[in-house]
Amino acid sequence: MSPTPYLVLSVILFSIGAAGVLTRRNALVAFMCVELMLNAGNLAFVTFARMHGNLDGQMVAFFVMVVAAAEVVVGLAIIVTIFRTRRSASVDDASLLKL
Amino acid sequence: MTFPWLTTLIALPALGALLTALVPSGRGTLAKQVAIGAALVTLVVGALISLQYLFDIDMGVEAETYEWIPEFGASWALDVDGISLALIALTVLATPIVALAMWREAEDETRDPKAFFALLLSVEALTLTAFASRDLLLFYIVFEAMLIPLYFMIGMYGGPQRRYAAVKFLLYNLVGGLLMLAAVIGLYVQSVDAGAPSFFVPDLVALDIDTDTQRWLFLGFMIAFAIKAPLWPFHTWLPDAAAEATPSNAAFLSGVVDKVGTYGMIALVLPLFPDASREFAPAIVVLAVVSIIYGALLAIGQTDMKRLIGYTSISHFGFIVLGIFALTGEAASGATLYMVNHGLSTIALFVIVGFMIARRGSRQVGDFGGVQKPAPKLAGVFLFAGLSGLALPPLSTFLSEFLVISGTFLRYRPAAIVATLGIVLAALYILWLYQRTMTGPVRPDVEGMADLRTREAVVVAPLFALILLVGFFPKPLVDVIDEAVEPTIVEVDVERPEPLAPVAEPVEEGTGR
Amino acid sequence: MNAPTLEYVELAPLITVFGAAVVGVLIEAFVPRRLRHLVQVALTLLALLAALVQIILLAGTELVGAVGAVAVDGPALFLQGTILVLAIISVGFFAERRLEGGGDAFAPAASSLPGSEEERVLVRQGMLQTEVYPLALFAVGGMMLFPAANDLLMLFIALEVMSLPLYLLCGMARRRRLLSQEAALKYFLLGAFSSAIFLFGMAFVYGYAGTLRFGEISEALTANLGQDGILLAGVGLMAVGLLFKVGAVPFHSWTPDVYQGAPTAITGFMAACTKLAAFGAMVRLFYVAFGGLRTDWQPMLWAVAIATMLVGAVVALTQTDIKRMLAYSSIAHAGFVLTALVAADSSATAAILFYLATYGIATLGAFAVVTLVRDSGGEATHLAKWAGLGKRSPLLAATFALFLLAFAGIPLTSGFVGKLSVFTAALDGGAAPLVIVGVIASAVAAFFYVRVIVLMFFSDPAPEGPTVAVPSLWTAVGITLGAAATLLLGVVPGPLLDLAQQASVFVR
Amino acid sequence: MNAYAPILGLIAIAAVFAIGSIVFSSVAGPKRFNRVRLDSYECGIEPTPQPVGGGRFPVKYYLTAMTFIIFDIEIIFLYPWAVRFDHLGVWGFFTMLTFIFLITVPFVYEWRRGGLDWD
Amino acid sequence: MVAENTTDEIAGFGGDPWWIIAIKCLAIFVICVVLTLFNIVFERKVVARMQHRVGPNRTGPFGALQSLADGVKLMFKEDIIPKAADKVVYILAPIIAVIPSFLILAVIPMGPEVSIFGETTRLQLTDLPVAVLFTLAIASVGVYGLMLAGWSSGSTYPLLGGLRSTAQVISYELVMGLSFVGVFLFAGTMSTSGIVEEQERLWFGIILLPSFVIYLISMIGETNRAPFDLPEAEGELVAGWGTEYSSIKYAMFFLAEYINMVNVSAIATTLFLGGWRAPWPLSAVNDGMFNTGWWPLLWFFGKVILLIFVFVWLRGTLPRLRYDQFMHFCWKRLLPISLVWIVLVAAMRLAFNEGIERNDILLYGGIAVAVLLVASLLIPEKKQPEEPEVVEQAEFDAYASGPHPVPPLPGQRFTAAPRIPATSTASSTSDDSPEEGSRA
Repeated sequence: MSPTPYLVLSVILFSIGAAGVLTRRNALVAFMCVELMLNAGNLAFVTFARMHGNLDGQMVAFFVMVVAAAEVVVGLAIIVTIFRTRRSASVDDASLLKL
Repeated sequence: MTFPWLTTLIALPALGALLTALVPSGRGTLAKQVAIGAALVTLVVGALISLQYLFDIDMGVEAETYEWIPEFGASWALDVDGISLALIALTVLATPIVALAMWREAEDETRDPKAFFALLLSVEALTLTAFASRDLLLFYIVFEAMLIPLYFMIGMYGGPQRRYAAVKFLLYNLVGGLLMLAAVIGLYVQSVDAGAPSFFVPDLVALDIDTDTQRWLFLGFMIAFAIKAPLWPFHTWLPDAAAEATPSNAAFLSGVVDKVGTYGMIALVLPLFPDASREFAPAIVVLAVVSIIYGALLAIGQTDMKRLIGYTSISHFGFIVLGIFALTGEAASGATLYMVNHGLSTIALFVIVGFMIARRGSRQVGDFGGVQKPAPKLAGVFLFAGLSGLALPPLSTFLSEFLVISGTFLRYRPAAIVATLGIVLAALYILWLYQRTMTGPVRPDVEGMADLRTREAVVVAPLFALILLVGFFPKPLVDVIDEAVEPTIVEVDVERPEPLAPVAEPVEEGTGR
Repeated sequence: MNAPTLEYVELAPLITVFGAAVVGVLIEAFVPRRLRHLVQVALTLLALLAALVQIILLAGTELVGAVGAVAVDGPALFLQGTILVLAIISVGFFAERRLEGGGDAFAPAASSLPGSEEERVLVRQGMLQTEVYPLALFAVGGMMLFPAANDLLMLFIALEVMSLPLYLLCGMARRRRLLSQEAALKYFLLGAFSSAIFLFGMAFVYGYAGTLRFGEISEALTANLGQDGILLAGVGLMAVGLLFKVGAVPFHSWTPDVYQGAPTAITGFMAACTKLAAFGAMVRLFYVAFGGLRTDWQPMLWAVAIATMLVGAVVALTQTDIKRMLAYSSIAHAGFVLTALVAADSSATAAILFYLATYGIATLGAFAVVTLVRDSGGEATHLAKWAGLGKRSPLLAATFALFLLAFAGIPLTSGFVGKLSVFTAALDGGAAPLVIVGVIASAVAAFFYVRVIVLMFFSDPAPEGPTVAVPSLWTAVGITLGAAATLLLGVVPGPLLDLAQQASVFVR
Repeated sequence: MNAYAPILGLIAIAAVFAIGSIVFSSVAGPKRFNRVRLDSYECGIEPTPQPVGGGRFPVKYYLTAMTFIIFDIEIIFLYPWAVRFDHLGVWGFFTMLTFIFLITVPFVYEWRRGGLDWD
Repeated sequence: MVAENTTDEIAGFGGDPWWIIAIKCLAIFVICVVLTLFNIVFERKVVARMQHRVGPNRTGPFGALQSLADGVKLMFKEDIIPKAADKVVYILAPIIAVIPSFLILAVIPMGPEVSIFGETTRLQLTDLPVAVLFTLAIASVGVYGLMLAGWSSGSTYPLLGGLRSTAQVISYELVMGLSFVGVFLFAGTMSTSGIVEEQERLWFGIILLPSFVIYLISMIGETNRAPFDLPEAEGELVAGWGTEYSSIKYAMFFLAEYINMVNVSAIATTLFLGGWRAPWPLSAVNDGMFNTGWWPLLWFFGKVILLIFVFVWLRGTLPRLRYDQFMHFCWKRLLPISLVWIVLVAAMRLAFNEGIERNDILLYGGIAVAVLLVASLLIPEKKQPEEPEVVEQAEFDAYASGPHPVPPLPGQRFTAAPRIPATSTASSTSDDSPEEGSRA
């Protein structure tokens, strides 16, 4: 099995995620794009694990899932709080802090 | 182990500063007394140390080295040679005088005067450390650290523009200091590469540094020192600082502290970077000459007395630098002597001007006139100080100026000639200043001006005594200085030009040292 | 299968801190609200102290534990110890209750709406936010793990364990909640973004080396040197993640916002400890794992270091908020540390360790001072309000000036020795241009530090200016310690330098 | 043949069925639209339609989602552990016990602090 | 560690020729549809019987074709897309809901190897090493259908319904997932055929009874069925997420729901009830004759329909839960119980593996249970609210608002001696106002 397609897919996912974070103004969407990036990383890890024939990469994928979950929890907490306070989840509305 | 004279010398003012700071606020007079007491004790110790070198009386003063930061090979290394002795003597002498002179200066302020005196003493301690230090890192640290108390002294006590002056002073010196830091590190890295990490100056002098590196390091050090001992075009902070600081503070700043810059040139730059010094010497001589003329010309044009004296200092520093980079024994000795003498005369000038300003409440030349009528003694001491500033023989400054110019003449004849022009200009600005303020019809504002008071007389007397003493009897001092300067000049490895012989061509590439 | 073994003794400091954090969560659940604050503070301090003692006892240990995932060696222990010391002081700042009239710097319930009835009730009852302490403990644990992580996975986990609590802590300010929450949001989004990038880089490095352990990666590098771009891409992406954490340009944009918005006690903690941990991890990663790739990553870090120093120093000039100014100053300082990192010289590690320790303590002190200058709206962070502080409260102003001077690298402060050692390492490693840039940046930076001093001492106080609150023992002791350390390490840096030097050898 | 291939076939059949039905229905069904019919359904007199994707809903749902994620992760770890339980021995058991304990701690916290209360 | 088995294939699968696979696919599709049609009628009939009604009896024999007729009718109904809806998602939602529901049966073994047109094959479309995980994953995809339906309708009730169904399904999915752990512990595999294999001796539903019960409860929650049908609680939410749907799209959701019922029943059968194996006395008949050939299909579908009957039975018997009780039940009861049960099962299994005597286990287990029981006595039955609400108990003046007394609101205390209305107008609102003022 050639790993290349998987890697290419993972890079594409990563790029979509990165582009999303940089362009989307909704905090939730940006955050989901980050999750997409993490999962792209997972895919890459699993592919490489397969390539190298060891399980390290798979293991990392597991841990990354945990981390992603923790990140979701923390992120949602923050986003919901700010959403409740200012009734908007747009990153642009969060503009009290400017250079 | 013998008594650590040098450490004591430094510790005393530091301790004094601490004590002064600890005096409860509101007890201003007590604080001043403590400060002056500390300064006087330091003076006594300094005098005892001087005895050994000037008159060969063994006091047991010797080099001290204590481990400090072994990781860097830095140590608390102190030693005294002729050059540093002269400057240490100047410092310990100047401090009580200045302290006495500023007795009332910090008074009008809303602030507690004790801080002013504590800062003065801390600057004294740092300056003494700089002069006595044989460790480059130690030197650098005090070189930079003394900026902070001075900064506060200028910024907190002084004229209306003091904030601007203080910041300008600090930033100029800080930038210089940081460049020097880079060079210090560079030098240190050279020693690391040589396998013996050390900041000990003799170790560093012994290093074999290639000329290219020397050039860079030289520039780093030189710019810092040129800012400190204001050399055109790095001088612009000085007139501001001199004008805005209190008169005695200005006296201390330009009379004593700035000597660290010229001291660094002669005691560090020349021995550390002989090749680069040789290479850059002509350029620096040019700058020095420009400083002399430029400072003098601008002094003539000033209407603010303190600013005027500030510009005269730039001119005088030009002489000192000229003497150092003429790279002849006479010139270097002259320059060293000049440092002391310039200190004495500048302090005298600033202090006396300070007296006048205190009486009249204005720094403007135009606000004075005919002072010699109501206050003849004041006018007298002013004239005396002024004459010492323009190097009238037999006052002390004459000798040093003569040595510098004659020493320079051996190597850079045009520079010497132009520098001589500086003397003429000096006569012009001093005498004109005297004429404008002291002579002529008595202005109504100065009619009731008080004459020299006792405290003021006590301040001025030792200065004048020394100016006369050194003028008439310079031998011990000159001997000591010569002894120290000689190896330095040899270090630079310039063939000593024959007296009055044609200018020698720069010597072929040296073998290193 | 064989059960893996854990070196419990060597890992004890970590276990202590994490264990205490878990207990802290349970305390939140079971201890009555009135007692919680007391219990939490006591537990946190005890745990941190215990961990510190364990670290001290472990000094000199060199081993790779936890099946190769955690290194217990000089740099790790040094940084862990430093982080613990800083954290202990920080916890003191967290517990400060005199400034807000019985409250601390945190909203009594982070989730409550500002100005809501719920919040008013809590405030009236004098309720305190106690979740801060377990969160801080988790963050400290992550910070301790970060520089000790010896494989990629642990590195990533530690990064997250360190960051996640910090994101939350940022959003808990009692005053100016919106600002605080926005800071948390920004920090979180950018932080998560960077860790995703970091992860992807990790994947590539793993793909190249086929292993997660630093030591084996290093071997793989030497075995098939110069093979392909996948490795370089991986290293680059990982560097981005780490550079983000240390706030290096061009990944610095979060720093000022977060520093400004977060509760100041948290800002201090974050500024000091995160930087320590992140640089520690970076040094280990780049020296131990990617040491063989030096020639490839050095140019990149050169550029970053130069940009960081210059941008940090120059942009700080334009700031009018004291916290933002300190933020940019921290960026510039990251640049200084990077100069040594780039040098990759034998003395670099020691220099970085020393620099981080001194910078950390000064930063903590500076931010603590910021918490004390208050007006009716809470902390008065606008620079204009600091005018004449030297007249109003000379001691405080002098202390702050001392910290600023330390940042500026003026001799006789710890900052000078730090800068000296860092620049020495850089020059030694042949990075002379970096040192020149560093010096220029220092000069620029000095300007804005001096500006604050001018403002404090030479300006007349505004008639309605802020007052200087009298802190309780917590803050007073913290600031005093910071100032004393800053001064002491400037005058006698020998022992700490010696320690740093002894601790500068990585176990592989 | 790959074990997943048959599933693809099934997906295809289901998709054809689902899409086909919808298309067929849209063709076959009557189309007598009017404004009222296209309005949102609501009990009130004036319909107040929610903006699509907008509207604010109780925080509890977020909280549930967060808790779910945490436990879902726990399950992810439990499954491989359970499958290989016999091979992991005592060490595996106690490791998982620790893990479950650590997951339980925040759960207890959430419980005690009212995070699980729907009011 | 090196992967021991890097292939995805399980022995006996993946070798079928394409036409067998096609037949199986079609068969599963047909089973799904037919079972749905059957179940609807079955449900209506059974519920009717329980309520002493007759149920549908017009269309076809005994009303058996009623649901088919309904389906065809829905097909020809007007297809309304509300103008507030997000069109694309609105149309996509039923498709997303329905497709996954067809997939789960793909990994369910319905019988042993049989011979179809000379080809020996298993009565299972395919099997995966992670087949159970696959079912969970597919089931969660189905949730999106409901959630998106609620979200895209652009109306309040559907949104609430969608949210509820999401919250509910994920909550119960959690418990469901935990109930599987015990099975895996014993089976040592996640492949469905492997699990059925492991139950040859004893059904997991018996040795893991708590797991089975938990699964049964959660499977009802998972499928949004009564008494857990809160997302479409007609009393509160009209029709929940389906309010805005009509015509065949509505039918799709309906279809998905009923197929899901079959799915979860099939999973229960496979994991806990021995799969296609005959129940005990029958399995012993004639050397396992009933466990070979096509017989197992009978047992399998028998068990499935039995479970469907349970669904219907519950619906006919139990009232709907309140939403908070329902969530509490999941999070505060089922979840902790599941966790404890998992630990217990694992401990027991470990003890067996380590060769500890059964008596010892019982002894120490008994002691542990006893200790726990005693400890549980020490826990106060009902905790007081941890932070007493500081609603200052306002003294209530019944006559405050006028000459007529009004009852107290929550938090107000009725004063014993009512004041004379005419004279006490000054202290009208509340008595704590001075204190309020002093605090402010």
